Amino acid sequence: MAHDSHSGHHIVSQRVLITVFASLVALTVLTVITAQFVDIGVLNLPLALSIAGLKAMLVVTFFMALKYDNPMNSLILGIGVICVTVFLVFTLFDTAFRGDMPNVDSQTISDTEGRNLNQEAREAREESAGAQH
Amino acid sequence: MGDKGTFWLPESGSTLSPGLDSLFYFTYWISVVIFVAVTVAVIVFAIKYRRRNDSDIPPIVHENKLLETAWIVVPTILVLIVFTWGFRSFLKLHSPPANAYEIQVTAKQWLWDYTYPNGKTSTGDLVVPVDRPVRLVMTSTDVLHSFFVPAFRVKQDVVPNRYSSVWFEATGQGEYHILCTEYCGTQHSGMLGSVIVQSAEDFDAWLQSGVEDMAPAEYGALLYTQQNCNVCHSVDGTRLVGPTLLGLFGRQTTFTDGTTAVADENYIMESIVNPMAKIVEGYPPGMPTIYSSFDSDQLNALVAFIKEQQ
Amino acid sequence: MSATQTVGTESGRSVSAPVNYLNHDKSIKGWLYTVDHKRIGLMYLATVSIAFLVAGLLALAVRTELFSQGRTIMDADTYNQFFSLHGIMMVFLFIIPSIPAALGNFVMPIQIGAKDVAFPRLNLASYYIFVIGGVLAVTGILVGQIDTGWTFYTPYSSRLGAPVLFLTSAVFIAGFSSILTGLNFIVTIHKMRAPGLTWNRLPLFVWSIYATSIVQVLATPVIGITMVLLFMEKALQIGIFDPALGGDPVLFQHFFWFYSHPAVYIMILPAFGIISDLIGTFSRHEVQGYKFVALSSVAIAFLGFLVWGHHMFVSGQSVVSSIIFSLLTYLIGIPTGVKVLNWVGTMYKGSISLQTPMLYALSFLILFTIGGLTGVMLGVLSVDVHLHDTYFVVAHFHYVMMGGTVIAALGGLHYWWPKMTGKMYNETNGRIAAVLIFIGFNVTFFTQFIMGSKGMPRRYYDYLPEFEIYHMISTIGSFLLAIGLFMAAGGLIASFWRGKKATSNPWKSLTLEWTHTTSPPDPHNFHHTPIVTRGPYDYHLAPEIFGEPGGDGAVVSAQPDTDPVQQ
Amino acid sequence: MSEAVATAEQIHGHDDHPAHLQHHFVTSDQQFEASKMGMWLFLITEILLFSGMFVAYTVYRVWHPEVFQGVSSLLDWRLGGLNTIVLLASSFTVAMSIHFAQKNNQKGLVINLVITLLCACIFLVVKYFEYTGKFSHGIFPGIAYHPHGDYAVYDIPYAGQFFSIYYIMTGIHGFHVLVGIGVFIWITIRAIKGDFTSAYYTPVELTGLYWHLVDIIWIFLFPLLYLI
Repeated sequence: MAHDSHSGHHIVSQRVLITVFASLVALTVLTVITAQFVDIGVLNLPLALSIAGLKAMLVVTFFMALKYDNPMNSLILGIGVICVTVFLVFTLFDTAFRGDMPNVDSQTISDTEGRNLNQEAREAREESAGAQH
Repeated sequence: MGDKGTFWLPESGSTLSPGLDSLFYFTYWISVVIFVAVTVAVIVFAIKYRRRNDSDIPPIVHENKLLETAWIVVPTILVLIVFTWGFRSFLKLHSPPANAYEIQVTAKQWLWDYTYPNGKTSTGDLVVPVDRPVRLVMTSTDVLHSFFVPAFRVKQDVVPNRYSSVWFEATGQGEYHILCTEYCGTQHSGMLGSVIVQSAEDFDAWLQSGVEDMAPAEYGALLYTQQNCNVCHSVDGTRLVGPTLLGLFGRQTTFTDGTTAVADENYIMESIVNPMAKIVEGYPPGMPTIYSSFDSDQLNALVAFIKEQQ
Repeated sequence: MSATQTVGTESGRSVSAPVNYLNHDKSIKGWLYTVDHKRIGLMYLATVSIAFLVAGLLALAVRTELFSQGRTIMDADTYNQFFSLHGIMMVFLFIIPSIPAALGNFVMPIQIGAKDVAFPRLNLASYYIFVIGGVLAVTGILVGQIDTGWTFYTPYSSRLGAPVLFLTSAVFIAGFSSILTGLNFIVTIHKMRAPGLTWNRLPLFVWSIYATSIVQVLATPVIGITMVLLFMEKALQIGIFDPALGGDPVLFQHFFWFYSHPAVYIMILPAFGIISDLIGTFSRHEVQGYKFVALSSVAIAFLGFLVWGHHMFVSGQSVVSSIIFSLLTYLIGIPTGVKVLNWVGTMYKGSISLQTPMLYALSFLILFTIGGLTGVMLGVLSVDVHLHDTYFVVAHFHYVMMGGTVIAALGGLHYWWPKMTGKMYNETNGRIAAVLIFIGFNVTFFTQFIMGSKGMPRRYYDYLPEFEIYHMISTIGSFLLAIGLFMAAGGLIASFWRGKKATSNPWKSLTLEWTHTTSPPDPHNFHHTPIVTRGPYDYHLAPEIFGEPGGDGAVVSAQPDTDPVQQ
Repeated sequence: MSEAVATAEQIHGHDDHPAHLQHHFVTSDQQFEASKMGMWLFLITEILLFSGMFVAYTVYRVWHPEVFQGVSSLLDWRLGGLNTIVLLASSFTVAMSIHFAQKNNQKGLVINLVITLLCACIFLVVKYFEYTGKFSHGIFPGIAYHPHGDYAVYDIPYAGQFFSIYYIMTGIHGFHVLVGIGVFIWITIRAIKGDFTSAYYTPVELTGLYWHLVDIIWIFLFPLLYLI
């Protein structure tokens, strides 16, 4: 067979697993502290996401043993991640650049369905006039 | 209106049409050339190289690198030309002149409402001046619709809770179709209207005119088409979404709750203003409540019109 | 050809009715619980044929209604439901599973020299999940009126009653089946190839199934989550897609087309594979630019994820977005165009036999070229503004989906029919049907290009008087097309009783399903795993097939239509 | 192909087939690799399934950043943090159980699987208390969002969207945890019966991969929903 690879059977040592677990817990604590108690303005979001990304990398590399696995599986994961990125970025090409028109004020919206919209939804719509733009 | 267009395209009625038509025909003729080349090759090869002997093994043909490269390079250049051209005219479609005359459009199932800057409104027929850029600011009250005037080559989805816009400058007086091209329910194909292009003077006169001097039944007939009553209620006895108006006045009508009534003026008025009050047996409770805002003149006119349908 | 010889002798000599996958276990249970990819393929074939028949009859009803202005045979609500159901069933229950799940399941494992797919039980599970999806869809249809079109645009769809819940669940579940099939095929192609069957010796059908599977795995989950969100929008009013609740209907369109544009490649890529195999076989020529045709399928699969916004040029998405999507759309046009050149080039100086499958392949070349070129026209930003949501678009995607995929599927079905059933269909009937389908199809849909560009919107129950003549011609064409399709189906079905027994290799093809298995194949495909020593279209290296000196041409008779097992 | 006399069976031999090897595979390794690749492919479909919700989250966050920042403080980061640690721990024990399976350590394998199972249950219990706590304050998804009492100040536009996304994301994630629990019960029973050895532990490996993905999804959900 073309793929008689034994790479899938690599045994990850206990020490590595414990170290990774400890780092993951440490990173969790770090992300809570930086997000809840340190205000660095617009940087909070990218920082939290970077920490999450780092944690995910650790899990993928060691717990899921991708480091020792058939590279094909890394490629599969990579393609999946690229696809998600494309989905996100290309949708944002639209939603983030739409604002050439102001939004409708809610008076023009009549509920032809006769649906029982409760008060907060109505307010939400009114707010949309200002907020969405 | 008639069929004044070319074989492929409808008549041209706006300043946007000629540019777009030449782009259409440019891509069209390139496509024709490519298509003919492929088809001729297929037919010629199929005849010329047909199998003559069952154990025939043809010689190996090495790929013609030059031909392949050409087949990649030439189409690439062509599509880049087409893209750039389309891109520029697309921007034009999205850049209304600053001095454009602005009309508000509201789409609902299944009609178009227009409000002019001076507060005048119309339904179905959009009256615009010739040789003057007009910008429509559109929204919908229910589901998605799409505003399409084939002769002007413009189309734009109309989205609830959001404004979208479209602009055009009509080049000739006349009447052009407005079609809805985003599926919106039962009478999607009946959601029609017309753009009526008038000279600047006629348009101004129309804008100032009232409806006071019309006879009630005449005004009612106008409302019947303008408000798209005709989409759901025929006057010739045909069964549409709602009951026909033919012979309605004085008819004994049975409702879904089992009661009956003779259709008189009050019943008709109630049915327009509060359509859910009595539902005629065998018909869905589908009439929109948007007509509750009719004033007494309009209601009288409609009742007078319906009375005449015998 | 020793392996072929082995198969022929071992399975056929001593017994009068040799064991094959059809006759080794004839019980109902033997079919319902089977994990044999060939039987599962046939079960898929039967199921999608039913879907095709129903959806096709709906199309005929729609065309009949449009024959004249105003009411012809049904009212507006019925018409709207009919065109919606036609679209939903054709897309989700027929075209998407047709070639990959039916023909792919049967042919692909044999073409790569495997005994079965990598996960046979998962394969059976996929089939039953698909059936559940189909049953749910039918339930939704019976429960109530679905008239959203196959695109389910919000807020129209999210305000519809209970039936939309059934339909979204059905699409979600059918999608799950599609994911599992794709996953199964990718692993099969990676891990189960016979010794010597390197990537550049894979038949192009396998390549195209591989590319299709990638799209199935990557795109289908998104329609899944879209359907979940649409379900929630209806059930809990979550306000993501419904503008009345603060949601954004255009966002729904992004979600929908992120799946549904790649889904177009799920539909058309397998057709590319079939056409490559057919043109190679019936021209007896190596497919020109084999590597390009193979790799461009995979490239198209990935590029297909970058262009979904070209369905939304007039939806109200940002101008920036439209421009980016338009440019990327052209990138995908170029490799597709080169494929057409390669197919035509394959015929050059070949030895062309115009048997039924080849007639379908040639139809495909012509129809798909029209479909592709009109696609380029629709990709032009400003021209699309005029053509969007008109019959021009309807005609375009029917040229691609029907003129492309369905025609290719018919070609493939005729090509592999002897292998699947062991019977030859009537060649004359097959050819007449192919020609009739070609004519009927063009009459039906070419007129739609004309009325579309003149401004006839799609999904219209009624229309303006100037379009009546086009609609009449189109409806007449659709009946011609239907006659052709029934003739083709009749010819295939009649072969069960009247067809001659098929030889193991009636077309003298070089791929493993022809050279190394009987017709129909053994339950385990091969008695011994074949070892592959040449490419799939190396006709010049296969003198044994054509009875030239040095080969044992007697193994496979030089005359088609004779019984292989009696040799 | 006249020279192609040899067949794959002759190369690989046909005799010593272990019990777990299915007939259509030639070697155990081929079967293991195929299963693992299949699992990875399944995992990316899961990633793409969640991607839709992440896109919805991003789009609405870009449109209404202040709303999302404001109402995310309604979620208790302590409970979210606790659940994060619980899931990380379970991921760790799954990795350990595979480690022990590879070393033929039956006891280590079972103990670690049981701990994983417990962690998964703890996660759902915490989630249950979070949900009921929110419900009691009228914090529901979408149109039903109507906080009262102390939370009435959070009755702001688009908060309903945030909680729609919150409930759907954590709900589907919770469903995955539930499925994971079911699979772990099955795996643990098989492990106790001694089905797994260093030569064959594919189900443990595959379940582990699935479980790690569930963990990774949560790693992203936690900061996005609870923290920022």
